[in-house]
Amino acid sequence: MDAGPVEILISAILVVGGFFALVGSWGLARMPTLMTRLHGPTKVTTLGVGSCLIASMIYFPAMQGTFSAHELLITLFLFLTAPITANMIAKAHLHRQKRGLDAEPMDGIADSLPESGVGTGWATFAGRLTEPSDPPR
Amino acid sequence: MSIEFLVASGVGVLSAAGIYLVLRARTFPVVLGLAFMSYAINVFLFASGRVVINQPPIWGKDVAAYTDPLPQALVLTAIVIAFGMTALVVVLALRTYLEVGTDHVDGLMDGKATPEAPPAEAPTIDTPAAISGASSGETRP
Amino acid sequence: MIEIAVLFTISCVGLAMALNLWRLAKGPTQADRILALDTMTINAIALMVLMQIQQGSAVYFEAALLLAMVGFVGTVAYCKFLLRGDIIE
Amino acid sequence: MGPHPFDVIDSRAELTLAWIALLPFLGALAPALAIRLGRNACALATGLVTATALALLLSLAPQVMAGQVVTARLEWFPGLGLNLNFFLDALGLMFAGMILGIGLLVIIYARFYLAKADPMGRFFAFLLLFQGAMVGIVLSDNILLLLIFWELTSLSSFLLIGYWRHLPEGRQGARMALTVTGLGGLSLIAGLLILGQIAGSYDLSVILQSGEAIQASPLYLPALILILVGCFAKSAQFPFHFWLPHAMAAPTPVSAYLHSATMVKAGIFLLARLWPALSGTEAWFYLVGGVGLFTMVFAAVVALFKDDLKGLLAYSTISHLGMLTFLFGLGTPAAAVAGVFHIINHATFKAALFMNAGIVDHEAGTRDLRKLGGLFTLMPIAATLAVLSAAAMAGVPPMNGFISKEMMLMEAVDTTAFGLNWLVPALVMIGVLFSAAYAFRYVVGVYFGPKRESYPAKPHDAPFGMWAPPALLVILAVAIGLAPALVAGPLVNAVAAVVTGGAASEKHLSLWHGFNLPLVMSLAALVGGGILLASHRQLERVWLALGLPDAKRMFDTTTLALARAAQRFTEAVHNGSLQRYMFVILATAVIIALAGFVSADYVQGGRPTLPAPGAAVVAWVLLVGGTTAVVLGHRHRYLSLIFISVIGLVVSLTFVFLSAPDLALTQISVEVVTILLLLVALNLMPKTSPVESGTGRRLRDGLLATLGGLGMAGATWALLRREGPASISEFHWNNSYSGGGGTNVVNVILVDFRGFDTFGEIIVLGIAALTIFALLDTAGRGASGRRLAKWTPDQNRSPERHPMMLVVATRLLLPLALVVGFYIFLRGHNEPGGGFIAGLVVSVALLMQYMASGYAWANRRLPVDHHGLIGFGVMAAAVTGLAAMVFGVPFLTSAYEYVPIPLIGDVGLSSALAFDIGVACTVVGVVMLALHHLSSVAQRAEKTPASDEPMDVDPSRPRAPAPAGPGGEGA
Amino acid sequence: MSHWVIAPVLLPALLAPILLLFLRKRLMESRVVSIAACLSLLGLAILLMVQADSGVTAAYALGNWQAPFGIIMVLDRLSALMLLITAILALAVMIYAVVTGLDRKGWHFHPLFQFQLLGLNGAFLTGDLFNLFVFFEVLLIASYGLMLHGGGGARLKAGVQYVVINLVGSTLFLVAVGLLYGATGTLNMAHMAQRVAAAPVGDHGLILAGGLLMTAVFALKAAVFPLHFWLPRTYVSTSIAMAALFAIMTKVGAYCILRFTTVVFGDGAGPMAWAQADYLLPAALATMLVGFIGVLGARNLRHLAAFSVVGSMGTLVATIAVFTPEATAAALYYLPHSTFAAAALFLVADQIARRRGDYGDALSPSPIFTQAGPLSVLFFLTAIAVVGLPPLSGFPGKLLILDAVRSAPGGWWIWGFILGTTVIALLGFARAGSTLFWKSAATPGVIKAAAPVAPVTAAMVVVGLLSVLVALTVAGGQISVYLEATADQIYTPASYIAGVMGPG
Amino acid sequence: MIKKLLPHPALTVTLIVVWMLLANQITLGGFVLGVIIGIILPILTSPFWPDRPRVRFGPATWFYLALVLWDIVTASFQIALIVLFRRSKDLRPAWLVVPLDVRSPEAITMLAGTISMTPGTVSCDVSACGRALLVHALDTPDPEAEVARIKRRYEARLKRIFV
Ligand code: NA
Ligand code: NA
Repeated sequence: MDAGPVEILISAILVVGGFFALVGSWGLARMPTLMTRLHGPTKVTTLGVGSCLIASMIYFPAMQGTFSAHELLITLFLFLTAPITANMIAKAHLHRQKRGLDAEPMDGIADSLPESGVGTGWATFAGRLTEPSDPPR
Repeated sequence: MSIEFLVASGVGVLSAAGIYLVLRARTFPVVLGLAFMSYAINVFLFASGRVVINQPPIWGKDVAAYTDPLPQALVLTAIVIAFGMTALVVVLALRTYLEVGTDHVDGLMDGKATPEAPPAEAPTIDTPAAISGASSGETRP
Repeated sequence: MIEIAVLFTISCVGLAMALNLWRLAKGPTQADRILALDTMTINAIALMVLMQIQQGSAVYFEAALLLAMVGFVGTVAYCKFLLRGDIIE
Repeated sequence: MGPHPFDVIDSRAELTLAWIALLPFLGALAPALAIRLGRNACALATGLVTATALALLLSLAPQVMAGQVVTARLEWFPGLGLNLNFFLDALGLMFAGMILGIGLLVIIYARFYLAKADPMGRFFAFLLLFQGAMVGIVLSDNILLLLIFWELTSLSSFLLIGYWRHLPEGRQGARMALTVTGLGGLSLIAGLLILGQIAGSYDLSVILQSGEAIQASPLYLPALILILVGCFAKSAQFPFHFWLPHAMAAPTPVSAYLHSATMVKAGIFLLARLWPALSGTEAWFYLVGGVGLFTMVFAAVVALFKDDLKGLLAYSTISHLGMLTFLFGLGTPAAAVAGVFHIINHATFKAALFMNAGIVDHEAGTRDLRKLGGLFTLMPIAATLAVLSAAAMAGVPPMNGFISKEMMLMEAVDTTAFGLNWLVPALVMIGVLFSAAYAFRYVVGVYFGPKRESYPAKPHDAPFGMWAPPALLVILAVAIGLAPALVAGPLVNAVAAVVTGGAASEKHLSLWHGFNLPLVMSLAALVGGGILLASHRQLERVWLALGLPDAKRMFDTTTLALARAAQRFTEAVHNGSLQRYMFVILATAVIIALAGFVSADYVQGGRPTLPAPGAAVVAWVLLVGGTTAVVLGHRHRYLSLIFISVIGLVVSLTFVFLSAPDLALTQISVEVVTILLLLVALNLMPKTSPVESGTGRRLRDGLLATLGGLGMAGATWALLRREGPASISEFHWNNSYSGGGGTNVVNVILVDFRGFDTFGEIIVLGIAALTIFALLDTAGRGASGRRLAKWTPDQNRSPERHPMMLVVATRLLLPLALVVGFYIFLRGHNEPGGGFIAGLVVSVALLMQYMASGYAWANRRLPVDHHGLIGFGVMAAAVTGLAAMVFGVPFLTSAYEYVPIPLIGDVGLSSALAFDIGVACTVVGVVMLALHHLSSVAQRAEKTPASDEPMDVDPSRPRAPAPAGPGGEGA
Repeated sequence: MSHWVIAPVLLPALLAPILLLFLRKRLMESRVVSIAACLSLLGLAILLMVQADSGVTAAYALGNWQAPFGIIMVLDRLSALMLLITAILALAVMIYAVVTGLDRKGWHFHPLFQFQLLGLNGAFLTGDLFNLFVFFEVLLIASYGLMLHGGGGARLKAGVQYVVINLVGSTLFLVAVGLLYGATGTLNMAHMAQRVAAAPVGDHGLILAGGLLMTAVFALKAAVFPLHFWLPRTYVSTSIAMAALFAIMTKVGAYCILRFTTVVFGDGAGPMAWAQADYLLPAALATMLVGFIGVLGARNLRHLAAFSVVGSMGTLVATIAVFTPEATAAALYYLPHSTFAAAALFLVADQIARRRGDYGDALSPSPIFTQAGPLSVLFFLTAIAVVGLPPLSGFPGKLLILDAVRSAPGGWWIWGFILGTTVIALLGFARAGSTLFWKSAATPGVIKAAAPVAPVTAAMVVVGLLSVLVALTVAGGQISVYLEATADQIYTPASYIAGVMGPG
Repeated sequence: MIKKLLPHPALTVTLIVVWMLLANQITLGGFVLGVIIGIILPILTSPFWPDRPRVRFGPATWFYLALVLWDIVTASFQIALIVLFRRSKDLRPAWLVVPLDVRSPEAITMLAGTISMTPGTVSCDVSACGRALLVHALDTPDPEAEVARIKRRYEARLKRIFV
C-alpha cells in the first residue's frame, strides 16, 4: 500500500487527534481534583476533536473529491463553547464546594480561595454588585 | 460479536430498565422509565428495517443499496410523539405534585396514608353510610 | 494507511469515552459528572467525524454540528441547575 | 300448513288484537296527564283504558270460544326471530280477561283506597304499564316477545311494590321481588332460547307443535330446568317463594292485582302454555309436580301461623300457586283441566280476600290478627264477603273452591310417586287441612269472637267503591260454585283444549261428583281445619319452637354479603396502585407476546451478521453502564438525568453508525429539550425518591423487567437475523425523487408518502402544548398556588442568576444557531434535516437566550404568541394539504417545481416545503410554550421579581443601586 | 375517489386551530362553532353511511399514493357506523358540556374536543397500522387534556395514572408494529393480510407475537381484563360529562380488535387464523364479571357507571371474540347501545350529583333534592338500558348476542356470564336507585351547596340519548339488516382487501 | 440607515461565511442567500444583543487569533505531558486573581476564553464588579508571573481590539 503525502498528513493528524482525545480523557480520569481535571478536557480533548475535524477537512476534498467545510464550523463552535463550559462547570463546582456539598478539600475552595482584591466577592458567591464601587463613567 | 447482537441486547437492556423504572412508586422515575421505553422502542422499530452500515437513505442515481427508510420515518414520528407525551407527562407530574403535595404515583402521602381510598365499611344496603368517594371538580365549589 | 489511522483514532476515542464513563460513574462531585458528560459528548463528535472518514460519506456532519450545539446547552443547563435550581429564570 | 298453524282470521280482528296489546301501554300516559284534572278523572281515565281493552277483548271472545285463533303479526327483528307476533286463543282469552277484568275492579278499589297524599297519577300509570306487560305475556306468540313482557312485569311490579317510597319494607320488598323474579327471568331467557333453538323457531305456535322433537332433544332437560326456574320464581314456588310475602308492603290493590290474581300466575300461565311441548316426561312430573306439591303443603302450614292478614293471604297464595303447579305437573289432561279451572277460582276469591284485608286495614287501622276480632257487627258487609270468599278458599261447598279442590283430590289419589301410591294423597291431605285451617282463622280471627275495646282506628264499613269490587268477585265465586258448567264450563273446556293440545276431553264441571274418597278427604279437611284452628295456640308454640329460618333475613344477609363481597373484591383488586396496574399490564403484554411466539412456528433466519467494531462495543458498554447507573441510582434524580444523557448520546451514535442521519439529528435535538424540561420540573420537585419497594417487589419487578428485556432482545435478534419479505419502502426509494421531488427518502416519506402521519404528529404536539398550558395556567390557584407560595428552594443556591460569560457567548451563538436551523430546514428534503429538527434547533437557540439572559428579559424581546404559532403551524400543514383538493387530487398530494430565481438559481419549491413550515412552526410553538409556562410557574415559586438585566456582572453598565441578590445567600 | 371520506378528519382538523387561533377567548362563538361542527359531523356520518351502504369498500389514498405505499383511509359499513356513533355521542356531550358550563372550567375545551373527534374519526377510517398509532396518540392526548379539564387534586392524581398507563400502551403498540413490519414488510392492513397469508411458516412465530401484542394493546383501550385497570379511576375522576364522551374510547379498542383480526388474522392467516379468540374470550368473560361485580360494590354513582362500562365492554368483546358474522352483527348492535347507555348514565349521574350538593353522587341517602322525580325516571330508564332489560335496546341487544353465540365454541360460557352478570348488575342498580331516590325521600334535612344546573336542557340531552336507544329498539329490525350486511362485509375480508389494494 | 440595515456588520460577514460553509459549495445563488440571511438575521436578533461593543478588525485582531491558536496547540502538548507523566502529588495547582483593565463584557469573555484555552489555566469566575478574574492554574511555580503573563500577552492585545 503506497501512501501519498496527503495520506500521510491525514493519518498523522488523525493519530495526533486520537492521542489528544485519549490524553484529555485520561487526564479527566486520573487527575486528583475537579479543578485539575478540568484542564484536560477543556484544551486537550477539544484539540483532539479539532484534529479529527481537520483531518476530515483534508480527507474529503483530497480523497473523495467532495468539498466539506462543516468541519470548520464544528471546530469554531467547539472552541467557542469549550471555555464557557469550563467556566460554568467551575462556577458550579465553586458554589458547591463553598457550600460544603460533595466536599473535595484538595481544591482548596472552601478555605483558601483568594479574594478578588477589587472590593467585591466573586460573582458566584456575591451575585450582582449591590453598591457602586466607583461613579459611572 | 456482531452488531446485530449489540443492537438486540441493547434493546433488551433498555427495555428491561424501562419496565423496571415504570414500576417505581414516584412519578419521576416513572417518567425516566418511559424515556427508556422510548429509547428501546425507537431502536427496535428502527431495527425492524434491519441494520446496514454506511448506506444512508439518500437517493441517488447510482446508489443501489440503502437502509430501509420507512422504519426511520416511523421512528421519527414516534420520537416526536414521544417528545410531546414526555413533555405532557412531566408537566402533569409537576402539576400533580404541586396540587397534591406528593409525587407518589398513587397520590399517597409518604406512600402510606390513603387520602382517597374509601373507608373500610359496609356498603349501603338500607343502612346509613358515610359519604365517600371522589367528587368531580364541578360539583364542589 | 488512513484506514489504520482512523481505526487507531477510533480506538483512542472509544477508550476515551470509556474513561469518561468511569469518571461519570465515580464522580465524586457533581461537577465531575457534568464534566465527564461534556467530554463524552465532545468525544462522540470526534467519533462521528471518524466514522464519516471511515465510511467516506459526509451525511453525518449535521449530527456532529448539532451535537456540539446541544452538548453545550445541556452542560450549561446541568451547571445552572446546580447553581440556581431554576435553569430558566 | 306452514310453520304457523294459526291462520289470520280477518284483518279487523288482527287490528283489534294489536290494540288490546298496545292500549295499556299507550294508556299509561292517560292517568299521568289526567291527574291534573283531579283524582276522579285520573281513575276514570285509567278505568276507561282498561275497560276499552276489555271490551275489545270480549269482542273477540266469540271467535275464540269457537276454537279459532286470532293472530296479529308485525316484523320487528326478523333476523333474530323476535317479532311482534300476538295470538289470542282460549288460554290467552281467559288470562287476558282476568287481567283486564280484575284490573278494572282493582282500579275502582284503588280510587278509594289511596290516600290523598299518595300520587295517584304515578300509581295508575305504573298499574297500566304492568297491565300492558301482563296482557303482552298472555298474548305473545313469540317467546322472545314474551320474555320482553315478562321482564316488564318484573320492572313494573318493582315500581308498584316500592310505590310508598318512605317505607323501608316497600324498598326492600321491591328489591327482593325484582331480584328473585329478575333472576328467574334470566333463567327463563336461557331456557326459552334453548327451546327456540330445539324447535327452530321462537314462535310459540311452532314450538307447541314440536313437543316430540323437544322432549327427544338432549337439551330438553337443561331447557326445562331453566324455564321452570323462571316460572317458579315468578309464581313464588319453593325455594323462590319468599319474595311474595314481602311484596305485600305494596298498597293492597297491588297485592290483590299482582300478587294474587295476575303476575304470580304468569309462571303458571307459562307452564300451561308450554304444557303440550314440555309435559308428560318424568322430569316434568317430578320437578313440577314435586315442587308444586311441596310448596302447596309447606306454604299452607306457614300461612296458618301468620298474624298479618296480608302475610296469611300471601302464603295462602303461595300454597294455591303450588297447587296449580302441582296440577300442571301431574301431566294428565284431567289435572290440567282442574288447574285451568282453579286459576279462575283462585283469582276470584283471593282478589276478593286481599281487597277485604285492605278494607280491614283501611278501616280498623291494622292487619294484625292479634289486634283484631269481633268486627262482624261493625263491618257486616265486609264480614259477609269475607266469610264467603274464605269459604271458597277453604273449599267449603258450594263455593267454587270446593269444586276445583275436589278435582285436584281426584287426580291426587290416583297418583303414584316413587312407587308409593299413598305419598301424594297424604301430602295433599295435609295441604288441604291447613288450607281450611288458615281460611277459618282469617274469618274467625277478624270478624268473630269478642269485640275489642279499641282498635287502632274506628272501624266501620268501607265506602261502596271499596266493597263493590270484592262483592262482584264473591258473586262470581258463588255463581261458579253453584253452576260451574254454566258459568265457567265453556271457558274451562276451551282453555283446557288449548292447554292439553286437544287431549282433554270435554269435561262436565259439576258441584256433585258422587260420594267418593275425595269427598271424604275434603270433608275431613274441613273438620280437621276446625280442630287445627281450635288448637292454634298450642300449635303456634310448637311452630315457634321449630324456629324455621327467616327467608327475608337470609335474603338480606345474602345480598348484603354479596354486595360487601363485591365491594371488598372490587376495592381489593382495584386498589388504586399504579404499580400493581402497571405490573399486571406489562406482565400480560409480555406473556401474550411470548404465547403468540411459542404457539406458532419459528425458524431462525439466515441473514449474515455484521462484525462489530471496537467502537460499537464501547458504545454498548456506555449504554449498559449508563442504564445500570440509572436503574441503580434512580432515586437520585439529578444524577439519573446526567446518566440518561449518556444513553441519549449512545442512541444518537447508534443511529449515525447505522445509517440513519435524520434519526440521529432528531434524537440529539429532542434529547436536549427533554432534559431541559425535566430539569425545570425537577427544580420544583423532590430531588430524591424514597425507598418504598421492599426487596420482594424489587425482585418481582426485576424479574418481569428481565423477562420483558429478554423478549425485546429476542424479538430484535429474530428480526435482524432474517431477510423478510420485500418492504413497501422499495417503492418509496424508487419514487422519492421522481414522485416526491426529494432525495432524502426519509424526509419524503415524512412529508409526502406518509405526510398524513406527520400531520397527525404535529397535532399531537399541538394538543400536548394546549394541555400543558391548561395545566400550568391554573398552577397558581388553589392548593397548588398555596404550595407555590410557600415554596422555598431545597438546595443551596448561588446568588448569580445570569453569568456574564454565558450571556456573551449565547449572544454570539444565537444568530449562528438560527442559520444552522434555517439550513437544516432547507436541506431536509434532499439531505438529512427537515422541519421538525429545524424547529427544535431554533427552539434550542432561543432557549439558550432564556437560560443565559433570563426568562423575562428574553421574553420581552420575543413577543410571539405561542398559541398562535401552534395554530398557524397546524393550519399551514392542513391548508397545504387542502390546496391539493382544490385541484381535485386527494388531501396532501404534493406538487413540486424547480423554479429559476434570478441570482439564486433553480430552487426546488415543493408543497412539502410549505407543509414542513407548518411542522417547524408547531414545534417552535410547542417547545416555547411548554418552557415558557413551566418557567413562569417557577417564577411564581421564586417570588422574586424577574431580573431586568441580562447579566448580573457587567462592568460596562452604569450601575444603579440594585436590590440584594435575588433569593441567594451571600457568601 | 370521493373526498367526503376524509372530511370527518379534516373538519375538526381545521376547526380546532381556528377555535384556538381566533376564538380562544370568545366563549359564545366557540360554542356555536363547536356545536355546528358536531352537527356537520353528524351529517357527514349519515352521508358516509349511505355511501357505505352500497357495499363497496371505498379507499381514499392520501397524497395520491396508492396502497400499500401511502396511507389509505377506508370507508366501509363498519367505519361509517363508528363515525355515526361518534358523531351522535359528540353532539350530545357537547351540548351537555355547553349547557352545564363545563367548557368554562378550564382552557381549550373546544379545540381539545375537536381534536378528540379528529383522533376518533381518524382511527375509525384509517387502513394503515402505523397511521392508526398516530390517530391513537391524537385521540389519547386529546383525552388527556379533556380528562384533566377542570383540574383538582383527585383528577390530577388519576390523570397521572391514566397518562402513564396509556404511554406504556403506546410503547407496546409500537413494539407490535415493529414486529409486524419486520416480519411482513408492510404497514397497510390489507396488504399485511396478503403478506401474512403468504408468509413462510418460519415467520409465523414473529407474526403471531406481533398480532397478539397488537390485540393486547387494543384490549387495553377496550378495558379488557386484566388490562382494564386504568378505566375506573379515570372515569370516576374526570368530569362526568367527559366520562360520557369517553364511552366511545373503549369502543375504539373493540373496533380495532374486530378490524385488525378479521382483516389480518382471518381465515387467510392459515394456522394463525383467529388466534386472538383463544385469549380474548376468557379475558372478556372475566371483564364482565369484574365490571358487574364492581357495579354491585360501587360506592358512588360514578363507580357504578364506570364499572358498568367495564362490564359492558366484557359483553361486547366476548361477543366479538366469537368471530362469526352472526355474533359480530349482534356485537355491532350492542356497541352503540352500550355507548349511548353508558353516556346517558354518566349524564344522569352528573345531574343527580349536582343537585345533591355535598352528598354528591355517593350511594348514600341524602335529603330529597330538586327534580328527584324526573331524574328518577331518567335514572330508571338508563339503568334498564345498561342492565339490559326491556323495553330498551339492551334487551334485544342481549337476546341478539345470546342467539348468535350459542352454537359457537364457548357460547355457553358467554350465556352463563351474560345472564349471571345481568343479575349482578340488576342487584347493583336496584340498590343504587332505591338508595338515591326512595331512601332519600325518607331522609330528613336539606341539601346544601347544590351546584347550579340547567335543568331542562341537560335532562333533554339524556332524553335525546334515550331516544336514540328507543330508536335502536324500535327500528331494530332495519338496523339489524344494516348490521348483518356490515358483519358480512367484515367477514369477507377479500372485499376489504380488494377495496384497498385494488382489484387483482 | 446603514446602521439600521446592518446593525452588526461583523456579524453579517460571519453569517455569510457560516452560510457558505454550511452550504458546502460556492455558488452565486448560495452567496446571495447568504447575504440575505446575513442581513436579516442580525436585524432579527439585534434585540438580544444590545450595547454591542465596537470591534476593530485589523491586523492586531488577526495576530491575536493566530497567537491564541498557537497557544492552544502548545498548551495541549503541555497539558498532555503533565497528564501523562506528572505525578499527582507533584502538581502545583494555584488560584490566580487577574485584575482586569478591560471593561466590556465581550472583552472580558474573550479574555477569559483565551485563558481557558491556553496553557494550564482555566478561568473560573469574575468578581461581582467585573474587575477581577479568578483563574485556576494547573501547575504553576510562580502565580504572580503567570498573572503578569496573562495581562501582557492577552489583555493588552485585547484592549486594542475592543475599543
Ligand atoms: Na428530514
Ligand atoms: Na403528498
